[in-house]
Amino acid sequence: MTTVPYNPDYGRPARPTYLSIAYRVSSWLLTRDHKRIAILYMIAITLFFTVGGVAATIMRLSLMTPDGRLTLPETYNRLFTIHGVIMVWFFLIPSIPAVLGNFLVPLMIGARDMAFPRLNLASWYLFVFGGCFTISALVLGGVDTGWTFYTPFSSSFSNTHVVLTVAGIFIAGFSSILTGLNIIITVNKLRAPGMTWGRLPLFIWSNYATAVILVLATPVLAMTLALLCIDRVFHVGIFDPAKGGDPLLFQHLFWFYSHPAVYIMILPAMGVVSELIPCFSRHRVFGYYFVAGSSIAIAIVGFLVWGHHMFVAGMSVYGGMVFSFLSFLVAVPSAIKVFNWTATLYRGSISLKTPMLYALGFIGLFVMGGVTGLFLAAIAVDVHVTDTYFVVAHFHYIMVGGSVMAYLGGIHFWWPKITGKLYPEWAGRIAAGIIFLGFNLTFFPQYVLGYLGMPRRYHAYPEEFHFLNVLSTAGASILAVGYVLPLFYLLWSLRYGPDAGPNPWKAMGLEWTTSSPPPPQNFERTPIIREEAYAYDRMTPQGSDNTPIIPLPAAAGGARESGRPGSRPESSEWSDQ
Amino acid sequence: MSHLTVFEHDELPAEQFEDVEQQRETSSLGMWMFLSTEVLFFGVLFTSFFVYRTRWPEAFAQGAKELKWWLGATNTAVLLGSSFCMAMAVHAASEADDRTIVRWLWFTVVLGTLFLLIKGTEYAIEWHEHLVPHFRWSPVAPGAGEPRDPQLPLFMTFYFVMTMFHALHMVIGLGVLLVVIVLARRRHFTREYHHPVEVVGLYWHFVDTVWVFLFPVLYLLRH
Amino acid sequence: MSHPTPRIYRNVFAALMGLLVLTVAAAFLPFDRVLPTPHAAVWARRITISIALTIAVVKGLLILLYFMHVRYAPRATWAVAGAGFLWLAIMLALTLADYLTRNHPGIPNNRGEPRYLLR
Amino acid sequence: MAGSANPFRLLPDSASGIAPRVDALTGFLLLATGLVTLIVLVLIVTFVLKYRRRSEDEVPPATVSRVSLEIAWSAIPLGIFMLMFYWGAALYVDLRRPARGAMEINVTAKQWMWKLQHPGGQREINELHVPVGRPVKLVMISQDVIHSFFVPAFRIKQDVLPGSYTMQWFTATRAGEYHLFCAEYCGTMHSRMIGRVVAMEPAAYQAWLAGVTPDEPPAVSGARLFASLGCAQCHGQNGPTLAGVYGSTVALSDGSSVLADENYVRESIVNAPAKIVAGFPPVMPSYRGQLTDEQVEQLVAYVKSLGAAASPSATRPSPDAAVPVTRPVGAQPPDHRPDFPPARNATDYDRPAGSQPHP
Repeated sequence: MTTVPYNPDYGRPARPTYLSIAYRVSSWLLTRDHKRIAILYMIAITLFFTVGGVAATIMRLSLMTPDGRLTLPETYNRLFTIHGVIMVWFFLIPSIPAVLGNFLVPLMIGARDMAFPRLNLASWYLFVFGGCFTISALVLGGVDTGWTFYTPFSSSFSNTHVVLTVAGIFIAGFSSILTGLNIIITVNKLRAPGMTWGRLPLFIWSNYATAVILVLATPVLAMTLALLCIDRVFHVGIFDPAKGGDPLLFQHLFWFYSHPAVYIMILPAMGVVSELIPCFSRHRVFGYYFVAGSSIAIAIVGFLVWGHHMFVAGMSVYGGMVFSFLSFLVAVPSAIKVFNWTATLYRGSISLKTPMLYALGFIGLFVMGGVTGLFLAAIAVDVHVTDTYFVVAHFHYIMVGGSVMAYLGGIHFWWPKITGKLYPEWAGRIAAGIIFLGFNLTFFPQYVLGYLGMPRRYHAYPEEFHFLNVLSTAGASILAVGYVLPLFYLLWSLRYGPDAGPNPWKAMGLEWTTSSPPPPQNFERTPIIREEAYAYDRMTPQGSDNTPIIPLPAAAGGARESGRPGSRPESSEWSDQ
Repeated sequence: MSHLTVFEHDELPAEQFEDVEQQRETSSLGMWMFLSTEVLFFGVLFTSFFVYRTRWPEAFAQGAKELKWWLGATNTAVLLGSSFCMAMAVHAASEADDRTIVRWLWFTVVLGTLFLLIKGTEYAIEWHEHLVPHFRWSPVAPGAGEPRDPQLPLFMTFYFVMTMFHALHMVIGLGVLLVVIVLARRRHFTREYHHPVEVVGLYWHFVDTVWVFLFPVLYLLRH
Repeated sequence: MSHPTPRIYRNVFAALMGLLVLTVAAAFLPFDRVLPTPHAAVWARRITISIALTIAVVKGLLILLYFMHVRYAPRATWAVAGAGFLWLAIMLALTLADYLTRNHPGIPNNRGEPRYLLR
Repeated sequence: MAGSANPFRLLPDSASGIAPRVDALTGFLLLATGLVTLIVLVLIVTFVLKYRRRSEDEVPPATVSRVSLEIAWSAIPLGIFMLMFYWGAALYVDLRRPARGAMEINVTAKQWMWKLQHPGGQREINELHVPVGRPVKLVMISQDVIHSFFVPAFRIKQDVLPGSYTMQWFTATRAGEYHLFCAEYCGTMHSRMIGRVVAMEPAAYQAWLAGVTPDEPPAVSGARLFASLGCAQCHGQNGPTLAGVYGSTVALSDGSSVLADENYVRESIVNAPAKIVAGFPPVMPSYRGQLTDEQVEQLVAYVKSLGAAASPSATRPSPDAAVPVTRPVGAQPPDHRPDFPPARNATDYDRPAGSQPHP
């Protein structure tokens, strides 16, 4: 006699999920559900990624010839500026915190929603409103100052749409502050009972550290850009040396934000990898407290090191040494993380599904990107390689090789939870392979170009750099193909993909204990957590019929003990929203 | 939870909170996070001010002498007074005594407006004395006064940027205070549920703290 | 007690007013004429700025602790309030570290000669 | 560009004294980080192959987190990083401390061209001829935006700021023609703002120097300007004497002491009230806006030619601010420092020739 496994939903009408609860456009544009806001963000940043990617492709094509015949110098300058601005502020910074973070933070800590859902929606509208400013600046003629807006070029000499672009970034900055504020308050205040700080998944730890940076660094950028606009419009000489100002002050204030900003881009990626590695090696993370602690350490020490962008800019010798010393300190937590991931793989049962391919690709590329950071921290080498393609290769290895790979890995890993559908595994693996190959072919030659001395932001270059640039352009075309593939098969899976059960990867974590896609209020009953974050070693062998391999936390049945007076009575039926 | 009207008072906290106490703590922590961003927002101005003060000490000392310290002092007193009234309003809110809440809030708004008026007259005096860089500036004090330091426009730029950003925050604060007065008049607050008044109080006290630092840095560093 | 009483508010307000008068008075002390050292102007500048800033910090703390109830708030509020000002201190310290050591004659080497580093 | 045609080279030419030392540090960094990267990649590949998942229900043994291992792989990298920091910083100090008697060349960066002037007055556009083996110090200023003087073969780079002089120095060791790039984005033709640095044997350099019709040396035109502007009235008698001031340490009226380099002289001319010498009333008018950068450079050259201290470190730091310190080189040091041997000539304080750290 076949035993029918107990199915809590047997006999009840299919529960509506956060997708099937309402279909009107206003239910999407006026939603306060963190899951829908995450999807709105995903759509917005995919569009911005396309714009930035097109700009990058044209740049690479123009660099195929030493004299850059494809584009005029003015066009090339506008291309690399808009590529930088869009990719940094409108793709990388919101990519993981706003998409995966918004979707997963409440799910992973057992909350119903973010602490301030209305602010969360306002954050998306600010993001799109800021994006409109920047895209309108691009359409009206672009801006040619580089994404760093160095004065006095941006404040007195550039006659392009600087103020319009800067206004767009100023507004998008508030969107970042609101996202960061939401994540911090949610993790502080809305954790399910039993979810102590030591049991938080590492994705939450890294998004918490990122949120701290988002909240504490972005206002400095907002005011710095405001001062730039005041100086540009009224010529009062805040940064204009002819009137007593100092261009270096702008660089100090800009990099005080922009270096922590690169940690905003990489920390959530580390969080995603800290989730993927344990799941696909079925191992508890090696040294949980050290990996969590290193996220916080990166967030704090990251604020002390901005001077290494200005070693040759005219800073004093002693100032340079102070920043060089601190820059070497900030490299230690990243090293700890990489060693801990590698140790997690030891004696695990590793399955190379697509998310794991992206995670392993991340470790490889992040290590190569990170160690070249040491070259840039040693001042004597930095004098030679700063402002060359060595720096371009360094930050692309970390941002594209690290952050974008981890973002794609996270999208593939949580796609069943977000959409309830499984994507075709073979297509995912091919795309991951193409991206890894194309990426290395694009950016490794740029390390050599950089040490040979080819400066960055050059529209035309001497003849001897020609071969390596052609190699890099070839790699860029492969990378472009690699990025387009996931778009197709993921959208295809929406319609034709098989239904994914609550836990297709047999992963640990609160988000896998609820149905996929989850109901509007995330959990039928607020779960109670009784064990550590990655209890893979307590998994029980399970039948093959896809029933959840892990014992459901007692939440499924347990009532809440600690109901405080005036607290919400347990609402068994969900509320329409 | 479909709120029928925006201000409909209900015992239940917003649907994502366990209970009212948690919602109160969360909203004040949220406001404190926002105030930290404001600290850094003004911090950039203070950092730039001190950097340029180390480069041009004489110009910044002469600038401090140009400003009317007694106007600044009265403004500080006015703002401290309004902060005191705000604190009394928050205390009254915790006792759910609607009439006194409205009375103290009105005092706060009046003192806040007085601050802006005094600031306005100060700007008018500076406009009259040709001290506004880029718009109306003369290298020599009007009426055959002694020549001004070539770097004085830089000091005046920081004076105007810092005080105008502060005034902007004052105006926002006054607007929110008026909303809270409307709420209080409709007996919206109870002994448990009065955290909107507290949150606005936090914001108002912070704006006062910014001025507490702005006043000595701009007006009193006369050497 | 979880909340300060009106009496505490009145005392704090009086203290703030007193400190206001104190800081204005301190700004007019003639340090540059009184100090014995030949560089009176510089020391006067340093003393007035330190007095003005300490009094401002004391006033700010009074407002923070009593008017904004930080003294009676949970530890999380202390951390958040402290973080803002700590990060401001980081920005000030490291930026001025660069500006104050520019054109510095340099740490003398073992024979007492300054190193004369370029900028 | 000699030897640069072949596209498969990995290292640029090494043609300055500092270049081999920078390449040595880069080599060490490459070795250390390459080793660690290799170890991590090999470990990952072996783990993935050795412990691949056999069956869907396989539950591997639990990981045991060992704190000792954690401490090890954070302390050891920290130690290696400190070594890298020290090596980089030490090399940086040598990069920023010019050798004695360097030949000073005025560089002016303008939007999308380099203008250079030799001490003898010869002017060059986008080209710099330097003798091999002789230290060359570049005194650079920009007339509009921030540029950056970058010669890959010499491993030197320094941003050129519009408001004040920035300086860098090098010693060419191999004759040849090398690239000169502008490394800081400066506008539309940023990629056209390039040139070449020609290092020549001293004999060939002298021949080239003779062949160029020199302009009036900056010091001479500076002297003419000095007289015409009436600077001599103050700086002749009661004002601070300018003989031997360049390169010495000047005590200012606010008690701090500053090295009298080009920036100090420029600052005193353009923003006069900024740095007043101790013991003198602040009466010097500010010439900002009245002098072009060219004229300021000539005045600076003139001040330098007034019996400049043989080397920046020739005169000792001023022991007491009350006594005006601007005295000619070699003058008797104040007697209350008996332990310090009196300097009879400028080179007394130079390091013995042998120990000269040949950069």
